[in-house]
Amino acid sequence: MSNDAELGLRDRLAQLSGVKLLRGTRLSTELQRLERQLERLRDDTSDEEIWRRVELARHEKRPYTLDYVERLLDDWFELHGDRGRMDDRAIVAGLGSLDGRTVAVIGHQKGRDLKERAIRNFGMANPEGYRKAIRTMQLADRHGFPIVTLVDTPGAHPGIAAEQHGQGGAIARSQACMLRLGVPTVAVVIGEGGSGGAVAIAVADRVLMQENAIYTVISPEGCAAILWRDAAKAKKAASAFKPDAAHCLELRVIDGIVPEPAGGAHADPDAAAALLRESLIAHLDDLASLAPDELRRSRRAKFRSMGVLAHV
Amino acid sequence: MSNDAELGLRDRLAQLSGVKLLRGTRLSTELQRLERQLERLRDDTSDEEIWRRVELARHEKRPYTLDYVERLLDDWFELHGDRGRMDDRAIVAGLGSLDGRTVAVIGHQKGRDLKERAIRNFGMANPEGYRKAIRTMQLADRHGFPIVTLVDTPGAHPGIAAEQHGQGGAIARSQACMLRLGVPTVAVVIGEGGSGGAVAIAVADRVLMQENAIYTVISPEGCAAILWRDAAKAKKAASAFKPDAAHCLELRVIDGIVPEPAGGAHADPDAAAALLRESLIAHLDDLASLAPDELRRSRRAKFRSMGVLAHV
Amino acid sequence: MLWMSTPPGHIDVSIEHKRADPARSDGRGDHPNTCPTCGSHYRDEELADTLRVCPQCGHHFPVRAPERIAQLADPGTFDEEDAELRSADPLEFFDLKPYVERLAEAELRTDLGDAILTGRAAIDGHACRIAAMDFSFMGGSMGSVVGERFARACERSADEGGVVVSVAASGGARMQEGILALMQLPKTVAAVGDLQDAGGTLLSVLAHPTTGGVTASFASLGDVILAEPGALTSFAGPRVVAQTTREKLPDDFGLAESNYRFGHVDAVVVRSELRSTLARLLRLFGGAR
Amino acid sequence: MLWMSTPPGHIDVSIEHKRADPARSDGRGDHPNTCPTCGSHYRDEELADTLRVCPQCGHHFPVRAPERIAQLADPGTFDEEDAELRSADPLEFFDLKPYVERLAEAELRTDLGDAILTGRAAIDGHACRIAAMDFSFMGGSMGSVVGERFARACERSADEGGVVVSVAASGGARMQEGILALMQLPKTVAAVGDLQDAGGTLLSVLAHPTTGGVTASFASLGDVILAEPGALTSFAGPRVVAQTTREKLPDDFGLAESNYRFGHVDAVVVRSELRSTLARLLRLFGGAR
Ligand SMILES: [Zn+2]
Ligand SMILES: [Zn+2]
Repeated sequence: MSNDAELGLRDRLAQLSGVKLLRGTRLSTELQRLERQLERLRDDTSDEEIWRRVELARHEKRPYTLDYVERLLDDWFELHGDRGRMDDRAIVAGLGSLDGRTVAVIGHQKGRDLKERAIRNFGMANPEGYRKAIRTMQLADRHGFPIVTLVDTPGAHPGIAAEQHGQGGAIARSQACMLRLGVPTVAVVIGEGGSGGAVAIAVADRVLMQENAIYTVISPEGCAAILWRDAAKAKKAASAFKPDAAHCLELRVIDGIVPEPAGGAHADPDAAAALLRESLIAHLDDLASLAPDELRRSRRAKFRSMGVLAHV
Repeated sequence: MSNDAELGLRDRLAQLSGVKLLRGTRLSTELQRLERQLERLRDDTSDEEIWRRVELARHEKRPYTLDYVERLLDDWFELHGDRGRMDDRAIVAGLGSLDGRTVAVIGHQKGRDLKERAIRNFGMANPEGYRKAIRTMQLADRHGFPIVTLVDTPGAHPGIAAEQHGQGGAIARSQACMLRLGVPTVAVVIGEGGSGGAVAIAVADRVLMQENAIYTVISPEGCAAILWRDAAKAKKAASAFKPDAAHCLELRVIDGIVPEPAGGAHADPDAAAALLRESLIAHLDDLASLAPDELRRSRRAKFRSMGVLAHV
Repeated sequence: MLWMSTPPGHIDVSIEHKRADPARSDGRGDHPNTCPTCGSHYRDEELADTLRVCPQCGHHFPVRAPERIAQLADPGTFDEEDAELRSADPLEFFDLKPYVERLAEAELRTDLGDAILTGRAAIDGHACRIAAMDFSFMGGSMGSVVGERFARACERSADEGGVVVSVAASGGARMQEGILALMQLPKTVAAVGDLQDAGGTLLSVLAHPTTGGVTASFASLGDVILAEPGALTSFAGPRVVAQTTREKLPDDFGLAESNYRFGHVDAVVVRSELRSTLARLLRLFGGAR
Repeated sequence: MLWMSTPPGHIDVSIEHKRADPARSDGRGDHPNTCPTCGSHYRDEELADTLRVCPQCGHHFPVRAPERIAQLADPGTFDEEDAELRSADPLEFFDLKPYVERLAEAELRTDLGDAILTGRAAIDGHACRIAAMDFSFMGGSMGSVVGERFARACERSADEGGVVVSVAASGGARMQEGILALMQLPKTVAAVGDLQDAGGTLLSVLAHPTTGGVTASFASLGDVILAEPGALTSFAGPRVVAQTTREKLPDDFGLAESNYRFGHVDAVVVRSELRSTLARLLRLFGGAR
């Protein structure tokens, strides 16, 4: 990994060590996690390792948004509809109680069997799904509810009606909405973080990835089809653009990695949910003291600074 | 007319007389107008008179929104679309320059000939039209542009898709939007102010009616069909619910009456536009000094107070 | 069918139920306690015991405002407010009979001062205000008193950052108050705005029927919108739409289930779960940190 | 056709033009100066004189960024900013050739540092900033430099409450920068947010083609959105949509005219009126009292 990224992580470790005693167990867990992450990053992720994560991220038994919702939240109430044209089932939105605090949860939802896959459109949302997300965020903002988003989509649905109803604009406005919120927001990529359809709900104060999640500008297959005119070269594409969590952390696109049980989240969904819960609560606690303006300002500044530049 | 309404008008006259010298010609014109209005109100409006106004309000040659736009505004730029599903041609929205200041104009638009009537759907908007209005108001609010709405509709379109796309919710949200704006707003009923479809864009700091406009909770025909099971009794219905400007002013539902040339606005559209212009500028000047919070507060208070109550 | 005809091209804000006769106030069956779906007949106490849901087929019968409050509020917690308000007759409106006479008759028949009942209450221990409409008072139409009572409920709750639970059942704006009835739309919208801007919450329940001006104002502005199964919840009524468009309407036109599918309603909640659902929402909306 | 195939169910953010060869950069005809609609052929000066619009049929040819600015800005007023920024290669990306090599080639071929040119200018006497994209630089793809130049243009304008005129022409996010390219979406959205919250204005012009990540970020957030006739302005490309849905696409799928009809574009403006339209909007957005 780059020296900068390592230095950055070391910085954060040092900071966390310094305040550990003030915050108790949660921060020490966070500390251990970052140490583990640093450990992993030191062994540069191999091509095989990256592809294994792509496969795990798409594993058909991987827990989906509602699998976490039922394990994490009390008093879940699902909100439906964009108040305009439909209820897009590829995105789930609702309110629930996490560790005693009301949060809004918004997440892509894939289907487990054929029928549900059709209903959920494979987790590929239409503009109406993003509009449901937007209205849920505005509701949460008005009431001071923190927002948790769970990202798991191959991408926004490429359909005729989707374009006619403004897919691009809906994705843009969902990001604009997130960048205007005055409540704490945490986004977690729990599976596939596919392109615009993913980032639409991932513009958060803290962006995390589960250990075996991927976050991509284009699917490996799509990339391979364009660059090598051969979708079968997806593995090669994946190693070229490095969609795994470690590399996303190195590029400072994400703020942390949520560990999974051995073998991946699907091997033990309860354990995966417990690890996710711990991480969410730590980050929400961390953000709880910040004023709305400060949240907004620093969230914008974070995304404003993304990218790597050279000069002539 | 009621003593209260007369007293109210006298109050306003007295106030205006007092400040006349400070504000010059515009206010003295306003003063003359109110005096004329008072004069008219003294002769109680007859049933025949009310029906004549219903007919004038719906006159097929009556100037429509775009007829005023072209006479009142420089640099007109029409905004199109709700950014969601369609551009509803029954509502026109845009920016223009009125007397040197940029304003947003939103108005229902009827068609003059058969073809345009179909395109404009007789001025009956779908939810997408109200969503176009909402986004235009938000745009104006962000930029500090005052908003002028011109109301001229038999009512919101009663269609299958209109209901499926949320007609009621769109009308409610358009009102909620208007009640949240921090910019001056003036609404003028220039023809038919038909029910929910009209009030959707008429929740303004100043609500005016042209002399021969009507403002109704239900069309006279609809009212007659329900009460007497005979739509032909529309004239009787109109005299029962009194949709004319004088009675709306008496009930304090509107803030003033915009005079029309002799014979009605259609007899001399240029003169009608000049009178409308004068009135708009006077009211916008009046409102220009108020801070956003004050505008919002007093606008809400005005509508909050509407209605007549008894007690036991 | 619920809706009166109006000439095509003219809009009916759907003032009053065709069968406003209270003995037929469900508008569907021959007798108020005969299920219009399956034909079963019940004694009144039987239906009261099942929250006025048909035990055979699940049909949801209309619920009067006092009974609705009894179904939802913790026993003994309801404390009515603004009971003294009555409609005036600013237009001296007269159709087949004078408006003041209609008002007096409705009050005698329903024992309500107008088509809405408002007050403090608790639901599963959570303090809130309830605003329940009553379709049997002039078709649940919204005039100055409905608007005022609803607005006051919002204002008082806004002062406390509290929750208003509204249960709508209305044919729309009250024609007999003319343009002032229309003005109850922005009036109630302003009240909801003040409530929500102060951090308060509107939980909106749509019962059969919620149409016209109520759909086009406060009922559509709930932070959460629930609807009862089979409830007609549209702006224009089916007959007006059919006559204007001359198209065959879908079977579920304007019904809660359709509005759920089209994204306007968060949940269609059977009456037996309405209280627990509201209780859950009251816990959630009280739970921001 | 413009779009590469991808397997159904997978999304292509439409990185690069199939025919990115600059000699065919319009992607429609055999020769860049042959009209793909009517077949007329022109000398380059002829097209430059008609703003690159076919005098025979009105087809709008692509316009390179420097020429676009020359068409819009008052002579001599354009003052480029952030010219020194270049893309780095954080992923050490390598497909058929290394990304750094592609960048160098593109710069040599186009004489541009990246796919966008930004700076101060005046249009009809009104000061503003222009951000014009160039499709001939790697398909107008958006990487860190496009995002950064655009964001800086917004920031500088925000300080003055000013106007940014953006002319988009892009295949989407730049694959070779991986996830950092995707992050240019929220980055530019944040910049537009700062601009608009400060009272500034984004006038967004969509030229052929504006797709993928640019459509899903700043280009869709204009206070006003204009599009050129016939411009493809979609999120997903037609071929991806056709392959995924296996449906026949409408003839005007994703085109400016279609997006106007569906409510996403305020006006489709012919190139000869683009400058005067922008001038009018600059007058209007400078005219609040
Ligand atoms: Zn039954
Ligand atoms: Zn040609």
